[in-house]
Amino acid sequence: MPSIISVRNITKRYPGVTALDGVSLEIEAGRLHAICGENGAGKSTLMKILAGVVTGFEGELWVRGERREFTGTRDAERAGISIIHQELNLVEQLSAAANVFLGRERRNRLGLLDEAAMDAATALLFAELECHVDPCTPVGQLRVGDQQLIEIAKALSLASDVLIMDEPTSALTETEVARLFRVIERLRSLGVTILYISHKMDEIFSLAEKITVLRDGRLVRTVERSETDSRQITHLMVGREIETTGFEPRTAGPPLLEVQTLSLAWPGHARGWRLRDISFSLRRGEILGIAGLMGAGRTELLECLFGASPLPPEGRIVLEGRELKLRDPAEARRAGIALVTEDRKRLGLFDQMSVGENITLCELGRATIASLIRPQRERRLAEDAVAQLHVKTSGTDVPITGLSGGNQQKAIIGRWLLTQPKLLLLDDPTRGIDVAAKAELYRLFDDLCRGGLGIIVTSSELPELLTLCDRILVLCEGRLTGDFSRAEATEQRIMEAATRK
Amino acid sequence: MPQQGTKRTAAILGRGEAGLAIAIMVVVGLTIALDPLRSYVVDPSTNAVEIVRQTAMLGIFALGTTVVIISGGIDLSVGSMIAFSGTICASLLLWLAPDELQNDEPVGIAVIAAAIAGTLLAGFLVGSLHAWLITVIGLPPFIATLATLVGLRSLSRALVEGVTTAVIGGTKAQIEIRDEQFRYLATSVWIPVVVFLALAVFTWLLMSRTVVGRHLYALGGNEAATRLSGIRADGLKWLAYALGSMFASIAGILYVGELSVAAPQTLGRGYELNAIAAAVVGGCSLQGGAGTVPGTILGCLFLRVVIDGIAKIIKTGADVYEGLIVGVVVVLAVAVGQVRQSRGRRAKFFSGALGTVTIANLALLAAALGALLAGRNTATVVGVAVLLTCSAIALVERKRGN
Amino acid sequence: MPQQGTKRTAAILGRGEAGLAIAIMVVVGLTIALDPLRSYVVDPSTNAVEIVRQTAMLGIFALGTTVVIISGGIDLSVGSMIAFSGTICASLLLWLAPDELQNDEPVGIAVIAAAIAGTLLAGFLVGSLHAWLITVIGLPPFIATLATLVGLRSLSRALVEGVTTAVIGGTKAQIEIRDEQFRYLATSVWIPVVVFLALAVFTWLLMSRTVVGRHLYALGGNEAATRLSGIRADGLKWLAYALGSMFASIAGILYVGELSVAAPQTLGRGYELNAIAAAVVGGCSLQGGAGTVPGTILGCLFLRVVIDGIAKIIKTGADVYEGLIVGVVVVLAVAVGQVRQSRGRRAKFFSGALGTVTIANLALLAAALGALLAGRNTATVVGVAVLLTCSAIALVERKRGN
Amino acid sequence: DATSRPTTKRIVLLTNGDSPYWDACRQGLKAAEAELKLAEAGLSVVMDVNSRAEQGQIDMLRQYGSQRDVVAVGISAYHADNAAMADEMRKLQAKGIKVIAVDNDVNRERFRNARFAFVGTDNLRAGDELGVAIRNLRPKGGEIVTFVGSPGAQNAVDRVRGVGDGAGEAFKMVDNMGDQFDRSRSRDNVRNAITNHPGVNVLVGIYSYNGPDIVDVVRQLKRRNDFTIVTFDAEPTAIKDMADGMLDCMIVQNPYMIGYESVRLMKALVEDDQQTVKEMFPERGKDPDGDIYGTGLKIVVPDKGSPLKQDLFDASTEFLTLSAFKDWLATYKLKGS
Ligand SMILES: Nc1ncnc2c1ncn2[C@@H]1O[C@H](COP(=O)(O)OP(=O)(O)OP(=O)(O)O)[C@@H](O)[C@H]1O
Ligand SMILES: Nc1ncnc2c1ncn2[C@@H]1O[C@H](COP(=O)(O)OP(=O)(O)OP(=O)(O)O)[C@@H](O)[C@H]1O
Ligand SMILES: [Mg+2]
Ligand SMILES: [Mg+2]
Repeated sequence: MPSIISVRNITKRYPGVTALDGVSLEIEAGRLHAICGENGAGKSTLMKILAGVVTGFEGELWVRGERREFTGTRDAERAGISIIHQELNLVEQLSAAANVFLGRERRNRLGLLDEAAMDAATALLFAELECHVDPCTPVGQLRVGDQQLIEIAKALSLASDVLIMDEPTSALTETEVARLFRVIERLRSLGVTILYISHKMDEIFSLAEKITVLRDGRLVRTVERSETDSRQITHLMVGREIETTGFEPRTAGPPLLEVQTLSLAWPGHARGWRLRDISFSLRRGEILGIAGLMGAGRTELLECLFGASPLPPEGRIVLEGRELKLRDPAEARRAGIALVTEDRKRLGLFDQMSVGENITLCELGRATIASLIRPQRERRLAEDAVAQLHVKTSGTDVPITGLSGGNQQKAIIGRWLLTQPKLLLLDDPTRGIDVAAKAELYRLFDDLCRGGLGIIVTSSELPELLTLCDRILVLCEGRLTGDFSRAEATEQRIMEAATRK
Repeated sequence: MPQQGTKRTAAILGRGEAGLAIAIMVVVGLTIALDPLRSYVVDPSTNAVEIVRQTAMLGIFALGTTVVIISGGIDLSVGSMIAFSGTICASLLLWLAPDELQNDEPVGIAVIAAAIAGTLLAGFLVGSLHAWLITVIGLPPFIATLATLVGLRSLSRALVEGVTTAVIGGTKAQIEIRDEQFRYLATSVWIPVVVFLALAVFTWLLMSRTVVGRHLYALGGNEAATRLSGIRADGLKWLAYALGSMFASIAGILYVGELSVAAPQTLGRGYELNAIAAAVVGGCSLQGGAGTVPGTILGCLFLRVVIDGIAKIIKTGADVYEGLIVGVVVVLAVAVGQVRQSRGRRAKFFSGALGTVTIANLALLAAALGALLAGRNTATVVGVAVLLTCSAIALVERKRGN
Repeated sequence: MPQQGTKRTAAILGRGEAGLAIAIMVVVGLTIALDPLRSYVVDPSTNAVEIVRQTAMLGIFALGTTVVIISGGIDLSVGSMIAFSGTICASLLLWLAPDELQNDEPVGIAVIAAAIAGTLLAGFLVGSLHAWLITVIGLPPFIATLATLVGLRSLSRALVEGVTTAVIGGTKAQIEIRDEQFRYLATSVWIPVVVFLALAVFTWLLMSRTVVGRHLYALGGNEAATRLSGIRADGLKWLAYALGSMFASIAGILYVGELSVAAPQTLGRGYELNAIAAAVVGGCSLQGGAGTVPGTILGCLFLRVVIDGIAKIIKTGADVYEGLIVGVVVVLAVAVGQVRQSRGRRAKFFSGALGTVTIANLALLAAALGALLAGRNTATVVGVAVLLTCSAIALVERKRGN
Repeated sequence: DATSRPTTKRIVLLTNGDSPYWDACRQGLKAAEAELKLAEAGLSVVMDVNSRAEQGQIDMLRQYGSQRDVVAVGISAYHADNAAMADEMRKLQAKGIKVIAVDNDVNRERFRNARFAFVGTDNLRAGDELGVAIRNLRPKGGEIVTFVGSPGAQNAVDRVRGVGDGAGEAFKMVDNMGDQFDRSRSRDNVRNAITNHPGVNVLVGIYSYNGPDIVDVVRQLKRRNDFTIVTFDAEPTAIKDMADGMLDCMIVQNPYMIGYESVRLMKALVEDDQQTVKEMFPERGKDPDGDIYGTGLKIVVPDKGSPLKQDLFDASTEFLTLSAFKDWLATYKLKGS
């Protein structure tokens, strides 16, 4: 097999970290090559180098047998390499079509924008992707999943023969993922080389032909899919065994939360409501999972329980026999409810602040004497949390941005545990977090729960819910369509409930 | 305001613009109704011409501001840039034709053309300086243009002193330009208007029909994504700020023509705020990525109509109240847009302590206005009325609860 | 600027502040070196007192601006707020003690206290209005305070006219306050200084040692996350804007005392820019979430030292050049901070077309400065010098390539 | 030691604002500097243009106190009743710096001792004379609108009041429109005055640039015949306008002489030259207003067709036709006054 891209001994240093350390890698033409690694292993950085986003590195990059030095994405595109970034890179004010063709707009004879042509071409691409979005709608009005599909369409529109996908499915529903896989199959049949990054083993093993594992910026090994299994890959990624065995059953305590006929309106939308007549209950020492497709309303449900919903919801929310009318997260916090949000970067982190400041933010009052903060007290508060959650950090006053995704997540959970909540809401807490960190978080949740906390967790990965939860609720288009105990729950039955119309 | 973002290419008048157009008619209607002399009815042409001229002058530099704002920046230096360009233009005229200018003889087309060219070049240089400070040095646009806001006016004053000392002999604080040909640029209403229309059409085409314009919107909407799409953001910023400054210098030239003097101390002082206000009223978002050229034009017209209306209605000492009413009107215009957007959740206006304070606030404001415009008794009446209505609203909101 | 973000609670002087302190000493040194009369050496006390007094006056409202900027907002209305509060204070004095004031008899402590209290209340109300417009109506802070920037000054003028007509009989454009006790507030240098120090300590404790302060930083850093952390963002904003306006009204009272007149037309015009400049020079980021009180104080001192230095060195017509030099200095101060942060990648200053234009730009600027400050020949020398150095740098950069 | 080194001491003239009116004054300063040989006396004369109203003047007075080479200050008070400014003037005097009022005096009842003397013309009287001119230009009376830079400034207040008094009952002062020195606003004010006040038939420029601005708008509107246009001061543009028949009367102060005489006085004060002082202020100490040095007023009218006559005005006021006035200007190489 001829190698279309060869990476020769590439090193990339950022102030403080060495993102890549002497990585050499051969990518064979026309094959699907998966890249695995923990958070911060250097996957995205390597891909950004291939795509000409990151320049100024040591080492050589050869494409089709000739040395290339990209000065920008344009060069990479000309060399036939395009990338779907890990984060969404869309201009919300512009239409879908405008985004797809951003930077490569079609012109008409007068040299002016040819909107019609671009809309038509975009419509075609969307048809290929079986995505039903009007090319003229502003991207800002689309939901996460559709936005991700637009990114994909954008990359496809380049018709390049090397396509890099950096965690393309992290925001996609199962159906959308299946759709994407069909597209990938067709691309392969056309001989397109695909580089695929994901934290989801099942995807990797269903798609990849070759698998490369990175750890701490170094290339550990490249193996044929046929010669390996997920255990080995995770071992290579983490450098040690991690037991993902389930937990022995917990004994549920007294009732904690009672939700009755909870509904949330959705003005100006065909469906008219985001949530409809949802009733369930939660006991102390119980982990309740919420499954559902993207847009099923899991986030909204948690937002309602936390008083953070766009409109006040109808129905009753009773916490330990007291009915709550939550108008503001502050009230939820005082009532003993905590929410770890879905979008860590935008809705969780304070990246101008240190790890310590991020942790103590909500409970700073405890570090004050005569309402003045005592720095040493604050430090102790933070250090205790860091110790309890095993946050990997060089200290409590380093910038939070220096931490890996998993540890940032732990710090945020630490922030909320300081408030000594009765009810902990976790919205997709392991999104974009690597296996090792996941395992640790699972153990943490289990401990907390045994400590008498009530936990509600959503996830985009069913296996996660199945290992973690005592009970699993299923939402479909804002309605409760399933309620399984751990014993009855299987992926099969949950998916049926989640797609039931 | 995603609307603008897309409808831009579709209809010339988006929903925001339509609303603004109606608002303009309302203001004109009010003026006609409340002006005891009915001067709009009696002598429409004069008034129309005057309003159009004023709108054109404001619009010329508001267009530049619009481009900068859409591209995600801000230009606070417009007013000082007008003073600076006016100074440059006058200085060039004085330097190229000292005797003619002092003896009130025509300086000639060639000299005028040269002066104008030089002024535009100066505008381009200032714009480039902004772009350099922002893209290369990495200053926030607010700071970079704040510095030129302070610096250019001072430089202009120094320049006038220097040039007059060198050319005339005596140090002067301003340069009079009485040359009829040059002044015709502005005194002949049609030239500013035509210039404005030309620039408007140019800017409108640029922003809504060309690739560059599309990229400017993208830059304002999401700079990172724009860069990742292989678009040279720095070049775009250069263009935006260059246009901003050059449009301002065109305005500067015309102002010198209109005023027959370049007085850097006072020329164009604070005009940057008018431009920003017009753009924002016209639907520009200061976050960038949203806004339209027609919107800004309507914004300018709206402001001018309001100001002229105030003068017509209040008559004596109108300029005292102008700022107050313009402030209120800008808030209303933008607020309406805001509320329209957040149509979904029906907001509460007077909840909590802040709500209570605000009721007092509004009542006081209304009373003050009443007192100033119509005297004590009206004041109390108006104040109490506002107080009661707001309180009523507040009560309803409390009832509605959630 | 994570530095500030984290070190905030640790040391009083972060790295940025230290640099600023050095810069201040340099400026003072330069002034001593270039002032032929050595007035700093000969008569240090007078000069020191004057600079401290000026710094205190600027600092009082710059502190408020700092809180607003750190919390992620902006307050453009400070200057007009000073005019407004001055007007309110003078109006109250005139209204409570009309005869005493007109016959130059002492109005008495009680009246003065009442006037001050009323003025602070007015400041609180305006701050609340800002908070309401921003949190409830959803206006961008820039627009909300732009509106009051325009509106309050006009309202103040109207108020003066109204009050003077009502109380004195004749309409006046300003209110003179010659009462010695009241004027003592400002004429006794120590009172403004003590007030400033008190406010500084208060603000410093608030921002760096209290929960509320930490939450203000959080709000400026990431508003959405702050809300979802169960922190009441609206309350925080209310506090920030209330402080901003109330500090401005304290300054307003003192200015009336200093100037012995409340002239709303001119009082405090453009001071908001000085405050913002001081805060930014002191290390505040307009994105919010970064900045310190000591930084702002040093920023104020820096600006005042520069301005006083200019007056000492240039002497006649110094205020003509003041703006220019302040502009340049602000750019330099912020640029240094910028460059220090992006230490990692060594930037290119004069690459590409923009670079070339910029070289011309800087050379021209230098030449202009030279010409204005020292005459033709110096101009050419300086200009050419700058031209050559920049070109040299450019060449080196080209060589270095990437 | 820095003090021992010989440096020329400065005599400063601080303006109240930034207006072409001061250009002629500047020339007077220069002329005096040369003719009175200030260089030989180790003195130099400079003009500081104030641009920040009261605050600006007070800050600058403070600067003079600390700059150490200022020996005399002539100030055109932005506002006569401003106590803070009077305080600063007294502080300078306490430091041994000579202080006089120029062109705009401080309130004589309150702050007479804040300055040694006043050199200039009484704005109230000037206004009054212009009012007399208006009365005779429009015997039937009518409505007057005045246009001014800063309505709050003392000279504005006095001039407007004077015009009212001089014009008499037959006239109604319908509006006094301020433009804060914004020249496009000053034009807007004229337009609005004409549309808003149908009865107005006299337009008065209070500040030197207001006259030309009035003329400009009236010319554009082609309404010359409907208005009597008079103005303070004689800007070059205003002179041209009167030549073009667009101006009916100018009341002209003598900034050149104000500049020249104030330098003479300040030099005398610095050198303690009592004889010159006596010569300038014979009545000083005897007559309460003996500390005022009047530099005279001129009424300038078009060469032909003006109903105004010498004897209508105060004897001390000079009555000139435009061409005579131009000749006078020429003798001092002035472009305006
Ligand atoms: N622009 C940057 N500046 C500084 N450090 C960076 C930058 N980009 C990446 N890094 C660091 O380089 C390392 C590799 O980052 P990278 O994004 O490649 O990891 P990753 O494998 O993609 O992780 P994830 O699975 O979370 O996406 C991390 O330690 C990261 O903090
Ligand atoms: N069909 C839809 N159209 C437009 N917006 C939607 C739609 N469904 C959901 N949204 C909104 O888009 C955002 C993303 O929805 P989201 O997918 O988070 O719902 P979810 O059930 O919480 O799924 P997940 O938690 O996996 O993201 C939410 O704010 C939601 O309100
Ligand atoms: Mg990655
Ligand atoms: Mg969600």
